[in-house]
Amino acid sequence: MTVLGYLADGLVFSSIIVLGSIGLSLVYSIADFANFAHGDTMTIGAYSALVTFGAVGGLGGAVLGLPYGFFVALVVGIAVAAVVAVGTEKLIYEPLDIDSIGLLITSIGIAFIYRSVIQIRFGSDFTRFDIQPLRPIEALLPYGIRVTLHDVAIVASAAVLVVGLHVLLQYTDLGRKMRAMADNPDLARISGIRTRRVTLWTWVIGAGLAGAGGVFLGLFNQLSPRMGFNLLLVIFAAVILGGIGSVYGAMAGGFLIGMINQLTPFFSNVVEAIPIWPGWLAAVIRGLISIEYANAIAFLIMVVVLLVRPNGIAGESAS
Amino acid sequence: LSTTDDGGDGGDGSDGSDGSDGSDGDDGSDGGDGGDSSGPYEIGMVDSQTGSLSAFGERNQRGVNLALSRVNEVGIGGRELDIVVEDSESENQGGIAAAQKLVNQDGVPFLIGAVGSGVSLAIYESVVEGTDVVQLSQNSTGLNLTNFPGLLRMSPSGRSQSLALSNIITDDGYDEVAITYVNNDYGQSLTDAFVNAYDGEVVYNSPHDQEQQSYSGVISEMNSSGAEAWLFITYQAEFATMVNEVFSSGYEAQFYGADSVSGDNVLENTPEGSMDGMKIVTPSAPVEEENYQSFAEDFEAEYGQQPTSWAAYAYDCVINAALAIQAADEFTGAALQDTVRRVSGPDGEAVTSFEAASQILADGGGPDDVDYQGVSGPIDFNEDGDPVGFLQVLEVQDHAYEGIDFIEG
Amino acid sequence: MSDAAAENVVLSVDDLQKSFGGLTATDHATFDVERGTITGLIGPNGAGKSTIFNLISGFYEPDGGTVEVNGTDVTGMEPYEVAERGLVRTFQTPRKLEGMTVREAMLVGPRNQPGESFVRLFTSPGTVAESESRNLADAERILEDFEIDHLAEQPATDISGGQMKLVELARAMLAEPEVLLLDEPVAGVNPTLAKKLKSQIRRLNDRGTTFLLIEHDMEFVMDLADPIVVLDQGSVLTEGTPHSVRNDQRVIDAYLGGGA
Amino acid sequence: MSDGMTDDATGAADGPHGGTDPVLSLSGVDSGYGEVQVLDDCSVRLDPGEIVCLVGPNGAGKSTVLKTAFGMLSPWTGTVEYHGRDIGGMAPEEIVREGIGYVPQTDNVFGSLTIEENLRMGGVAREGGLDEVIAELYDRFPIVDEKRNAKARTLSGGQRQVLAFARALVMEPDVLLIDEPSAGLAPNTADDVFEDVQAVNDMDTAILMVEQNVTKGLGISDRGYVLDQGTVRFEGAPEELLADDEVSQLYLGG
Amino acid sequence: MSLLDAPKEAVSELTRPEGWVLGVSVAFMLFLFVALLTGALGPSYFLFLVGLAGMYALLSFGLNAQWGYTGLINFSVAAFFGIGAYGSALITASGSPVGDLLDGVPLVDSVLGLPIVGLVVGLAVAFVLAVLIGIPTLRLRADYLAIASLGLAEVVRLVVLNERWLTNGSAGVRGIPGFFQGWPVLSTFPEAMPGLRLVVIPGSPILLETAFWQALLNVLLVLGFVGASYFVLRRAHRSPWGRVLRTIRSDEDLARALGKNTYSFKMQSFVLGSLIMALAGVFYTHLNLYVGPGDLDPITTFYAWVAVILGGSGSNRGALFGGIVIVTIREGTRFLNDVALPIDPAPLRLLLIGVVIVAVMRYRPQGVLPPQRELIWPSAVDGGGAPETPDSGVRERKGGGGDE
Ligand SMILES: Nc1ncnc2c1ncn2[C@@H]1O[C@H](COP(=O)(O)OP(=O)(O)OP(=O)(O)O)[C@@H](O)[C@H]1O
Ligand SMILES: Nc1ncnc2c1ncn2[C@@H]1O[C@H](COP(=O)(O)OP(=O)(O)OP(=O)(O)O)[C@@H](O)[C@H]1O
Ligand SMILES: [Mg+2]
Ligand SMILES: [Mg+2]
Repeated sequence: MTVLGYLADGLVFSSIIVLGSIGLSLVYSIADFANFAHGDTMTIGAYSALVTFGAVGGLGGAVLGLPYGFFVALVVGIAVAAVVAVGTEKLIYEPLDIDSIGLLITSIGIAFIYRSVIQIRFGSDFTRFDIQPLRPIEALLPYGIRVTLHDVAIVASAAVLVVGLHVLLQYTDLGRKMRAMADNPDLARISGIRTRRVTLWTWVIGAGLAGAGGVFLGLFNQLSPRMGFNLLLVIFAAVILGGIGSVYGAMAGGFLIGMINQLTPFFSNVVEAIPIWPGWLAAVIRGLISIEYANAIAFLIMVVVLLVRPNGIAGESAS
Repeated sequence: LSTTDDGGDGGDGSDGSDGSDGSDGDDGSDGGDGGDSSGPYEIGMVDSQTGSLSAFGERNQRGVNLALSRVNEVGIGGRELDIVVEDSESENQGGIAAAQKLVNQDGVPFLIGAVGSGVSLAIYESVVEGTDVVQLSQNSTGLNLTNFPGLLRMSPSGRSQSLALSNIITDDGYDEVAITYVNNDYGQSLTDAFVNAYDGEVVYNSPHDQEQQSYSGVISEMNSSGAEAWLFITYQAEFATMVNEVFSSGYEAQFYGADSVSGDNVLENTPEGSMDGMKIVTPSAPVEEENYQSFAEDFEAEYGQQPTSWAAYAYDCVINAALAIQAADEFTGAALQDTVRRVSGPDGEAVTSFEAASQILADGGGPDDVDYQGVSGPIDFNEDGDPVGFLQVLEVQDHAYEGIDFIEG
Repeated sequence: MSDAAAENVVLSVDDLQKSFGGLTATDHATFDVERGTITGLIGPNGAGKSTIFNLISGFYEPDGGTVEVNGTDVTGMEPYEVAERGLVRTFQTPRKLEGMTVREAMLVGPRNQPGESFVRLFTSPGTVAESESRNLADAERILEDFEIDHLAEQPATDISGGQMKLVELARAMLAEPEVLLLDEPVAGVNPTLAKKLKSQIRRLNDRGTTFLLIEHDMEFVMDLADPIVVLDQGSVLTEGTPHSVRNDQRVIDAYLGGGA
Repeated sequence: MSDGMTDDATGAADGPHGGTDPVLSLSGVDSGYGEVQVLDDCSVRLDPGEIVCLVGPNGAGKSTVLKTAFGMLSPWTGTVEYHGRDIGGMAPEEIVREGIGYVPQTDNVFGSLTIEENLRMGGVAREGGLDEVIAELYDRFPIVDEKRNAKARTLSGGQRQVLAFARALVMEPDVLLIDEPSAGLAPNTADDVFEDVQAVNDMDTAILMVEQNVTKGLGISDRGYVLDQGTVRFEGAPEELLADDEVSQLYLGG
Repeated sequence: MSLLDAPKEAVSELTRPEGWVLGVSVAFMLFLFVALLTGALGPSYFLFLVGLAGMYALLSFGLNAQWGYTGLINFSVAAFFGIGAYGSALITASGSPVGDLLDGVPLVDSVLGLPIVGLVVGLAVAFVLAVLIGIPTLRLRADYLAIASLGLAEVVRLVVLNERWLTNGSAGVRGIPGFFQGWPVLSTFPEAMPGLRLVVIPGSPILLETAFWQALLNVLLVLGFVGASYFVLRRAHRSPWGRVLRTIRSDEDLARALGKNTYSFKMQSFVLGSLIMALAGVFYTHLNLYVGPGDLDPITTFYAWVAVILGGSGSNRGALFGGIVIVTIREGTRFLNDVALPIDPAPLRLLLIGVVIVAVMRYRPQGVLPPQRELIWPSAVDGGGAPETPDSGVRERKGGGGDE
């Protein structure tokens, strides 16, 4: 496989991570806690889409190898994830009177609840959308790129969502209000910002993107009650790498982590190829840069990045 | 000395782990039989109801339920069989805690468990060993279990599978193979055994973690290894992901797999033709045999799908346990230790259903007068506690499993 | 500076520079603080006074120049190392200590407490208890002097803005440093109380503590400090007695304005 | 010491002053934080066009009065009225829309936002004309203008104070509550701020202000209150308060 | 304030939640006691649960010493736990690859297999690792440690899983002796004890056999660990040392300005916490006699966090209590099985755990036993330093008249 091939794989995977990490980062900065239920929010999106797709099926024609019905399901997945998150905020988080670490613990509880409900309803076995998988796009094969139209659809949809978010944040006051609120919630209220509304919008956007990420994850791989939870650690890494609370940082962090994750075989080829001296060091490095350690490598790279930029890629420099 | 307990509630905590010595010795002091002939016999099961192996737990559960209804239709000497199922969360800690509760709290003399080989061994070493509780693992195929004769299992050791696979691959004319295995005791021990047995060259051999979102790294490395035969020793979910990725990456290879890669859910969730020609070795009773057929029929009627071997193992565990209870003089670990092997051992009349076997016992037959033939194979535990492996070779044809060969372990 | 003078200089700031991005906050600032004085540091908002405090106390790394405490070069040292050499500062915006009572927040002040060594907690608990009782008594006394003893058991975050400033000042005094850098100690403090604080500062000064004092309250600063260093746009505009500074036209223009 | 004075205080608190209806009034308010009571039967009135100054020792409850008036705290008993309407317990973000502005004592700028963004945030509740107002404010406060695109966190203490003041003006409020506007300001800048306060007042904004710089604070005010331990101890014209020996000794540092 | 010193005052001094917790705890104890006597609760199983509770208490002690005291966010509880467990297991187990690796090395050979050596090695490895992680991260922002530790947990887990030559890989380590192996008397105590049969309620005898005595030994061991840790932590927490940590937690710059070497303090707190976590691991090894890579699953970290927060951050008693609550939640929910339910009990149990966590955060947000209001070296207060100040507050002051 060529470098381009690895990069293409990385891009597809990154798209999903990015969708997850933006939402996590938004909620992190506004609601001021690390939401451990975020992964399971993705799962909710995925399963809602599964049910919807089961109902509407291959409605009408198809784009990028995906029936229209899938896009309907995607929208429903986004909506349900958002609604569930807003409901949780209203019902659970808002009435709470605790600090951020308390909220974090609460969100662990919420995550358990989401997951168990899904498992009770759908069982624990994996499943997939009823969409015929595709073969790789012929035209790209000569470059060593092996992606399908579905992969293209994932990247394109993610790009649309991310650009949409960018526009929303840039050309409406919402983004600025969010930052103001993250900075100083009391002062935000004093200035006349209706903070509850901003919080709700944050949840809608964050959870909606997570829902979309979940649907794509289901399309990319498969659905299981633990799918989102299994991705959570990686998403956290992405968010912290990007600089906590920065939406654009989360995008960059998600992109990087997704890439690194998929590029490990390439790295291991590289270390195989380059001479390292002394021998024992070569053995250690080659031992470590192997696919068994793919996740560890992602974390190590993240730590190295943070050593250089202690506040994350997009974080502001420390005083 | 004889006491009556089992007063209906689950938590009596009186029987079970007799010490090696002590006042009550090994006579029937705390057995639930005798006086109380109405309450159910209570045995325990540690299953992966949540956690990474929960899908297997679910399959087990179907087999257990089916078996329970079979047993309780007939009854064990007029009493019912009840199974307390505890969740291992697919982890050692959870498994041990579950077993602790079953053995030391519920006082079950017979423990079915667990799914993962690591968890089964952990339970054996920390809870069961040194007591006379019978432990019968439903799904563990790890090779290590062979070294623990006190730990029985219904699924044959992976060694026979590995041997069979190596023979098949060699016979198919491949002298190079690429292997990927799930990074746990099961995957690792089967792979080790395969590598030992295989005469050709293993050009790629790498573990993968469970529940990853993508294995494209692994399969692209398998592809670049140049081997034309790819061997997968992993679980269904992981394997389905890999098949899809192979398909959508456009790679071509001859697939081989160990038992855990097969299942209806794999077929359902992979594209038509993506695995055609794949060969899988799975422990099983000959599918054409009448007892398997009736099991499969019932199973389909109940759950609307083909049974998996995990359901079959769990089914056999329950039946075997029920027969052991019926054949034993009393409901104690010591007594069950004695009968558990014999009711399905090679001596005696071969029968294929609980009803038939139970009839023999009811007619005054001893444990050696029955030879229960399971739906997963003839059972016949050897001195290491492993069953006689009967292996079926499946080939995927038109996106369905077809039995093409049958190997006796 | 001459050697004789150097003896008497406890803090010396020499050609200090610091900029943030394009903005020069400290521009070749040079001045000395002599032992036993209360030196005032005044200047317009944004002149760089707090920045100089941060540079001296090790919170910022200077782009150039040196800071000496008692003749030791402390440039680039960690804040705690500077503090270990006898220089303690307060912050302009009071620091809140969550999860502590006001009394506890005070007890953080004293330096080199034996009980701050983990090992000694177990090897010599007696010494720890002794010093702790002493510190407690000191803290209690100073809280009384500052008229906030009734707040001793109040959570340190639940007090008014002015009270926070008082706690901040009182705590720094408990540290009993050789040099105390105060950043606007009486901003937001009631004038009546401010008067009393003045005498507290004077008393400590009589007992040998040297002060470097930033303050916009002219009455306070002119009364207390001599000499006074005037900072403007990051560098020293002038230096002298309160009287001379007050009548310096440049100071009036840049800082005091017509009203003073 | 305080016992002798309470009598004066209550007398001053009730009854309208000169017949005009107050724009903002707290009557008989008890209030506090959690279980802790701070204000005790506290009554403060602000008439149209007035500047009123609250003075008193640290912890007297001055900031608490402002917070209660602005909905940051709900009155436990008593009423808060704005143009005769009860606004006690209304949320601050709604009170802003009613036409009251508030400059808190601490934490009064968004550190991670630029100056420009801080001002824009001050105007989220505005219907329009935001750009014009902001341009005007830049004119009026050159200190702020110079640093438009700097993060507010990097401002010096005094610069921050000015920004906070400007932020509250973006709404062009009818009533402005200011907590210690001159704290930490250089004498000349403080003078400027007091002038600005007066200028804002000249444009018909009534101002309720807390000050520790009593001479200057009372100097520009129409009336003053002396608060101690949550209760109004004295009320009167600034000259009266400054002249009263007792008041000046106990509270004004005289 | 200790219950032992002056029980009466201690009880009357309790705040309402404390009283509430005490009440519920006593009721719960009574319930367990009755259950034990009537034979409804198996004594060996009960002791096993006590052991588990002790283990979780140790984990939450450790985390509390990091997060609760100093505000260090450590997401690698499971890793330090695992290091303690593996360190001890690899030294003592009969089937340990380390035994083969060091085969023939003279001095080492003779100490291999001794649990006390395992204990020392487990702690030593944890110590080294904590220092190594601390050096680069503790100088930086708080979140930094969080992420580095998240990474560490993954790296440790993967190393244990993949480096078979050292750890046996996924097969895990077995053949681990009990902690008291080789000790006089204690090593053979469980076997030597007679099997007892107590009949309190006729028909439900209680059997005390080898398993019980073994479990009893384990409980004694964990009580020893917990007691020692509690003693150290309590003293440290109320000392000036602990006060500096709390200052760092709230405002590190302030601590630095006051001359505290915050880096060193953070390191001490991090190492101390990590050692206690490793101690939990050591105990776990000798409780379960088997360790595998699965024991490094991050879920342990989750539970430690939940225990600390439920108990109340910064509170030692809370951490202890939190450990017990975790076991009650995790293992107590197993008894759901005994009630017939229409749905699958396993996810239901997960659901219930989730609901309990949310409910506690809702109704006791500061944790069940938040730290005492004020933490000052006890004998200094008795020594007359601190005057008896009333419960402060503005109200008090009003009655008290003038301030001058
Ligand atoms: N961390 C920082 N980053 C960027 N600029 C800064 C930073 N700290 C201070 N400045 C700038 O440096 C200049 C001097 O600030 P400083 O806080 O030292 O002023 P000051 O003299 O203390 O004023 P004040 O009396 O108002 O407190 C100001 O213009 C300020 O904006
Ligand atoms: N968040 C809070 N929680 C509890 N009590 C508080 C809180 N903030 C202030 N207090 C208490 O309320 C009383 C009044 O505080 P307030 O801030 O109103 O005083 P102030 O008159 O503004 O004082 P200053 O001049 O120091 O700003 C003080 O005794 C203070 O200790
Ligand atoms: Mg300043
Ligand atoms: Mg105030």
